[in-house]
Amino acid sequence: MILADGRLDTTTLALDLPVQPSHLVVLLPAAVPVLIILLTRRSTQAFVVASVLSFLGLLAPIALLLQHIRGGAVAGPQTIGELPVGPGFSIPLHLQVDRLSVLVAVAVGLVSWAVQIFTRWYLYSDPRYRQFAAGVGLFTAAMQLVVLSGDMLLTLVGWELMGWCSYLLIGHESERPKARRAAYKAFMVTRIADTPLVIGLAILSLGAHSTDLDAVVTHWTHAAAGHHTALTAALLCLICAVAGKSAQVPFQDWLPDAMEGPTPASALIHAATMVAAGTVVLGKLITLLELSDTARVVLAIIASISMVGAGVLAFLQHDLKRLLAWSTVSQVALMLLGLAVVTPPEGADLGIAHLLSHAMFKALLFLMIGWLSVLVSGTTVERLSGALSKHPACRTTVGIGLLALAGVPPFVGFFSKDLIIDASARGGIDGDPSARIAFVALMCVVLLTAAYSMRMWLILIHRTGSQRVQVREVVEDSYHVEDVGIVEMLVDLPQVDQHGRPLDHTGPLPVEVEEEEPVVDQQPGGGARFGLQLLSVLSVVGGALVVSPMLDVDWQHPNVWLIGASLLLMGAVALLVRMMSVGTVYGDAAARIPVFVRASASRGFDADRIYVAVVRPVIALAHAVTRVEGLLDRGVQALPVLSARIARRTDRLHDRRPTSGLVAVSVGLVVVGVMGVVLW
Amino acid sequence: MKLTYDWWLLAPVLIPAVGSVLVLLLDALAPRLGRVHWAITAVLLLAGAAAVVPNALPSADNPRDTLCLPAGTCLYSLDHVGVGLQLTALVSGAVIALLALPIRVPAERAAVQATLLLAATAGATGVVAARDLGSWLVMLELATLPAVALVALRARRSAVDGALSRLTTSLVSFAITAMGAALWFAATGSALFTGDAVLNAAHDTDSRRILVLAVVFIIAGLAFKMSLAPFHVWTPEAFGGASVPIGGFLAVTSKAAALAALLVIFRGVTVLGTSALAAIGVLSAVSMTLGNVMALRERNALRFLAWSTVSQAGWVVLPLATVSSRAVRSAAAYLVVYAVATLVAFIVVTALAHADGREHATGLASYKGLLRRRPVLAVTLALALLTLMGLPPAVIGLVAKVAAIGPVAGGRLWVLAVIAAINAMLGVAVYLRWLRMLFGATKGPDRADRLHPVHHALVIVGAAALVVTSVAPHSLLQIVGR
Amino acid sequence: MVVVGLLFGIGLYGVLARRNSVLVLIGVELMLAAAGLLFVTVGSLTSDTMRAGQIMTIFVITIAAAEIAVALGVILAVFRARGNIDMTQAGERE
Amino acid sequence: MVVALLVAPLAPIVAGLALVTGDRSLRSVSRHTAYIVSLLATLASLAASVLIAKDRPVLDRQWVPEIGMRLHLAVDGISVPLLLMTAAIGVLVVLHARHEQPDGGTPATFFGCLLLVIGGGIATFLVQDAISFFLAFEVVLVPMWVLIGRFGDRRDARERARAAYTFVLYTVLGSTLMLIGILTMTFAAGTSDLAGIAAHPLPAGGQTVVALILLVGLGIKVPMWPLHSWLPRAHTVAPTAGSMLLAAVLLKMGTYGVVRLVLAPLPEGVHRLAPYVGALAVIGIIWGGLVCLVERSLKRLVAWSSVAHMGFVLLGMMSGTEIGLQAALYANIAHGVISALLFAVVGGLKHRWGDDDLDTVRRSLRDISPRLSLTFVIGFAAAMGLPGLAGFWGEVLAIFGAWSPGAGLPSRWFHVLAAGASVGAVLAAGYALRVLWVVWHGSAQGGLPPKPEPESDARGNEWVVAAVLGAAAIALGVIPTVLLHATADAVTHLMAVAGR
Repeated sequence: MILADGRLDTTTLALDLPVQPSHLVVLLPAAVPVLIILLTRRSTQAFVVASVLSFLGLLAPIALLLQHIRGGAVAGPQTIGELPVGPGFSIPLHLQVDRLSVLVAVAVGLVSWAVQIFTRWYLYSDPRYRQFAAGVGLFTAAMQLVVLSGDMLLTLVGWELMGWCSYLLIGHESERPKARRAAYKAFMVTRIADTPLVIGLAILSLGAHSTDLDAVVTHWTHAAAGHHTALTAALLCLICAVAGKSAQVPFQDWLPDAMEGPTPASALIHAATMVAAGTVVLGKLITLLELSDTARVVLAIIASISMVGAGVLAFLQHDLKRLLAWSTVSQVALMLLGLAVVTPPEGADLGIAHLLSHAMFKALLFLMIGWLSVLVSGTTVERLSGALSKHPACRTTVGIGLLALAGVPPFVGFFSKDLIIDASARGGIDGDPSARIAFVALMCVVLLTAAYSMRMWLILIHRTGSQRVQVREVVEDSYHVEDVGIVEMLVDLPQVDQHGRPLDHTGPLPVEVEEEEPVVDQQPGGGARFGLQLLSVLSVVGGALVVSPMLDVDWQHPNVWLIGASLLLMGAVALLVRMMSVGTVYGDAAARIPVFVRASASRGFDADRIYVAVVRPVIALAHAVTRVEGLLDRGVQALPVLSARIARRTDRLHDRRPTSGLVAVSVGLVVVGVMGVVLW
Repeated sequence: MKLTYDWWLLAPVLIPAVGSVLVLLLDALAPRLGRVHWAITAVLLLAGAAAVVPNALPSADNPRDTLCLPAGTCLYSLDHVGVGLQLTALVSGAVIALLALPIRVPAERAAVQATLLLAATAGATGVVAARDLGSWLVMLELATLPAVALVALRARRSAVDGALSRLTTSLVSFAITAMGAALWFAATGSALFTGDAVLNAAHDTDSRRILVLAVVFIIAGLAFKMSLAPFHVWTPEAFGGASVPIGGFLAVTSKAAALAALLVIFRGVTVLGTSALAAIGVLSAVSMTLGNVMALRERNALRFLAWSTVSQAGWVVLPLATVSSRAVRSAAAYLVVYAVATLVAFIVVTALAHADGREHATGLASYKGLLRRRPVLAVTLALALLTLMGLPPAVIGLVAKVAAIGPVAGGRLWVLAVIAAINAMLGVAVYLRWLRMLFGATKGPDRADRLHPVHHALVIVGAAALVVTSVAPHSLLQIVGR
Repeated sequence: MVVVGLLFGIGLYGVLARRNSVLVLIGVELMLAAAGLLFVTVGSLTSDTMRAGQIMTIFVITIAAAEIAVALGVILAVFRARGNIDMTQAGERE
Repeated sequence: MVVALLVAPLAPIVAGLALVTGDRSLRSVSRHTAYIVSLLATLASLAASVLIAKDRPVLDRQWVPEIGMRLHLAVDGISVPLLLMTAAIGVLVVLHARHEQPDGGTPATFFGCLLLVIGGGIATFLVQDAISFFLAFEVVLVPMWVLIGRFGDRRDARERARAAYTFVLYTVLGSTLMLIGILTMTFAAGTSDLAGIAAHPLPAGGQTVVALILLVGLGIKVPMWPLHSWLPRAHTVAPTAGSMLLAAVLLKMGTYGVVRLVLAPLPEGVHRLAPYVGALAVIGIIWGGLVCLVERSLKRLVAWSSVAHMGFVLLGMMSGTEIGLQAALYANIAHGVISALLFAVVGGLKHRWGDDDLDTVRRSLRDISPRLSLTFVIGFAAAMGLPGLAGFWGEVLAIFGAWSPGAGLPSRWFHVLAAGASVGAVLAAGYALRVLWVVWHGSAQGGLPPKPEPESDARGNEWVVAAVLGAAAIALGVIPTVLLHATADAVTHLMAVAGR
């Protein structure tokens, strides 16, 4: 019909309609929750809605991409019109379509589509599938909004919405206190980190008298010389918020806990949406970031610390899903470094490039681990050990994912990571402090990544383990699983079989299992599998992206020596891990590490305690305030009593004698007289 | 010397005065007529009110003078405010008479009471327009003394005590007033309340001082009659002691008289500064607060009303703390509204007292569940209380409050204004106590005797009056002129 | 003037200090007398056409007489009601 | 058209009076009749309000010349949204009252009082004359007192009476102070017309005092921080419908009064007081948030959250900028919708649970009653200022406005205030999530989610009310431009007048 009224310019694909593809990118996912809540009552209907819309939601950014390539895309389409808040200030609330944002949008669409389809199988018999699907849709919409927004406030909208959606998804299984707490923690930590965000945005946009991104950037690039401190302050505020959303130090701890959520949710959060948002936003403001060295150094330090620390933690995790979570932390830190070390000519492309590649392989890995966890009903080492050797179907995809994660050429992870390393190396040689910090950290993290990827792989293919775990009760129902902390499990390893690790979502309930054994959905539906294969293919060949004109990164002359050295080191580390793993029960290399280290590692080195310690005084303050309030209120309530007492007092004066009346009269006379004379 | 007479103008004063004599004669001729006297009284007073009406017409020139000396100064001048006050006094007197009508008293006493009532009303009517010291004093006392006698004429001990306390204080206050008058005379050297005399006095310092002293004395004396704190002590006694209608008389008619007297002085004083007026402000603040606080814990309905009159008196004189003709009008307006509301309250109380027996009507607790037993009475009483509170739906009360605070706020007397605000709050607390009784479960035996038809009619009329004035406040306020 | 002040003071004192109602009345009388005296003196000092001073005095005295009449009546009632005329005991048995 | 001006306020008031007096004194009115009558009345006034909003008629004639009170009814951009909201909420409240009618009095009395409050609110937003504004302000008092004192929570009679008293006395004090301020300005300006008052400002010195008096008086109604202690009591005790009205209508009268009587006519005074009032507002925000973190009674908690939200409104007004004022007006409406929604839902829960104690362990609401839980979540998400819902724009823009205060205001101090406000926003998230954690997720342990129990879920009127309010909250959040455009011109004009 669009063709019918000839509004479509076939050469540039320019579309002369009020609704642009850029709008659809946001609107289609947003329509998912609306339609699901309004129309559907049963899971199947919900699935139809979700799958269709999310597929369209994938097509829309692709269309946008084509448009952009052909040059027919509208640069800044309006959304709901400008907010009238007076002459001195403009809030256009428009979108912004540029190279990078389009790319990211495509990635987001892809991941969310895969997740939507996979979820149906994963949450097959979940009574709350509808809510979950709706949540995923909203989540995607929010992320797309952040990606495409060309307005500070609009970014804020998407930003906060994502936090909320993460709350919904993580708390999906709200029957388990652990899930409730994880959800609460995730939202609160990010929200607290966002406190400065509004202020930062206020500084930036009020300075520019507009919340339009371009206006802000241009204004500050000119005014930077004058108001350097203001700019730095604003950027630091933003960086704080970013650190919160991307789970960087010191806000890192919410992300591993978020593993309480169903695995598809984790895939969505980690791969494309929430944690990556920080990179996107900073990428939009990269020009300002380059202006303030302080901000960049701070960013570099934060990123480096969390990168290395997360790598170590990842290696020590006993729960492979948490391992992936920590690896996400370190990978996101990598992206941020990619932004921190940039040197003026090249923009945010490094970070974005890694964002894209990370999106692909991390989504792949999470979905696979979800698949496996359903098969072996658990994500701990005990459960997953030898899973691949039992289910060879998954072997290749998982392998691809891990190789990409480790950054082995020619997988996508290699290119994006290597580019960042090159840049930091170059920057370090030029004497950029942040680049120096980054380079050291990067070197460590390359090795760490190799180590934990290798470890995970070894665990998964561990043969003896697979025999050991042959006997296993049928898929359990997580609603009857009580939460048992990792630590307890670690302490009593022997009775592995009746440990109560909650698996992350149930297949069919035991009853159904009875009639249809072996479980029907040993593997997801065709769509889901196709999605997985697509992801894996992309993570193989995705590296080609850097060559494409979409990203202008300096890939022509890589630093060959550097690459070679790092590859050698990675190989060495891999060997080391292999040797460590030999002869352990589950082929877990980390088993060599003393238990208490692993225990505290699986608690994320007790960062949680610190959070609690931070919160406690606030609660104490609240109690104090309530007490004061009580006093205040009692004071108010005491007034009537007081007046009654006064009345009683005065009543004594009025003993019903005439003489007292006379006394009063004379007193009054005197009073009045005095007043009359004095006030004369 | 030669005086001009305008009988129509004097009629409102003369009718009751003559009437009192008539009633006495009648009683002498045909004793034991009982309540006929009351009927006559009411008719006479209403006639007086009717005689006032022509002056109230906007067409009437203002002020209207009579008893003019050749020199041109008049001893009797009546302006719109005066008209309003006269109407209030007369109508309230009439209503009181009607209220007293069905209550059985020893027949020989009825005549006396009726006489006294008429006399007092005549005084109240006269003092409004008096413009020279002599008639002013006489009229004032004419308005006061009979009231004392009225209280005294109940043979109940409480009444005697009330009468005694009221008597003694009234004597003293009269003495003070007289002294004040004398001083005034000494200061101004003329017996007229004219501005120029005051001005002459104000120029010379020591006469000025005397003048201030005079004003102070007079205010003190009048404060007693308005039962402003701290001259209020007699009030609860008298109210508690007197029969219910007489309480109403004290609350309304004599207050009108006192305010009228005060206004007469006030007109004279306005030309010199705010010294004495600050005194008025303080008095009003004190009595507002005291009255409210005391009423907060009063359990007897009559004494409750007594205290409420004390605080309301404070509201009445509140505007007078500022010097302006607007203040005079506002005070009068508030008084009129107050009079209507209080009268209605007294009507209801009397009706109940007459129907359910006095003790049963004077305890606040006995009003529990009145809404269930006698909805009409309850609604009427509620309206009256709301008017005194100054809360909608009784718009008229709110308007009155606005009128009272207006000059104060206009004069930027912040302290006084804030005190007034606090007292508005206290007042609401006070009257809500009673209002709450009306709702809620009924207590005790539900002995609903029939109301006397007169009372019933009066209740209806009162309710109607409140409703009408609430819908169109203008109709009531215009009688004090604009 | 001095006399006036003196009379008034004495009267007030009498009113306040005395317990016997009659004496209180006398005190009031004194005060009124003071007022009257003041009127007369001022009236004689200032020569006005209406002889206001004297007239006022007469007024005052008349009213005073009326007051006293009522007062005595009341006091009589009190006496009847309660064997004495001691004001401080009034209202104690309420 | 002028008829509409009269119908809008009078239809509910007359009907209400008729119900209150007609009941018992003539013949007792059945519950159904009362419901139908009030529904018709509110619908009529809603229609009238829509007409008024469409083509702005004006009615201006003499009423009580003695006190210079005119009958001047008209609307402008600032009052139109409030007017429409009040009328709409009125209809919803009547619907809800049909569903949940507390005992303690006859239905007719209950509906009558509701109608009176609604009518008073509408009148307040219609009148353009300061003194009749005061009159309309007072109209709501007595009915609200009856609503709280008689139809309130049946469990504790003493607490009920005390709450009712506290409410009335506080409010009377506030409104009388307001009256003083009004009369002063009227006296100075020679007219009691709002525009006229704004046109003849007082000298600067007097302005401060008058502004102080007015702000204290209106601050009680808003409520501003140290003067708020009547609010939680009243809300906790009041019946659901009463709470909805209290939050959605009465509080708005306070803020509206601030705009009309303080911001417009007393620029200098406001300018001098703004830093202090702003500080109080921020204290209120944080104070309310903190109390909510540990409050046990759910209704109380919602009440406290309104204290915090009104803090945002005040802050926006005090920032002295157009963006701040816009934000304040927006947050005003938003709070009306949100709190009405919350009270409707929470009242329903209290009705079902018998109490509203958060410490009792319950199954998760999301499983037991999906509809309630949906609206519940929307309400609290909006309360914490989540974007896409009503609360967001007001709060963010208020912070923006506070960060760049109007000319001459101490900008450093206002920076501090803005930071405090954003901390308050985090607190809001804290308590909202706490409530969701306990109620929506359910504090009960483990087990399969039970099948939804239809009888425990919202049905009929209750569901309609909750759904409409929830939809309104979302609509406001998604399309803020409509409302902002409605107020924009009036705000610009006001700033121009005040800026002279």
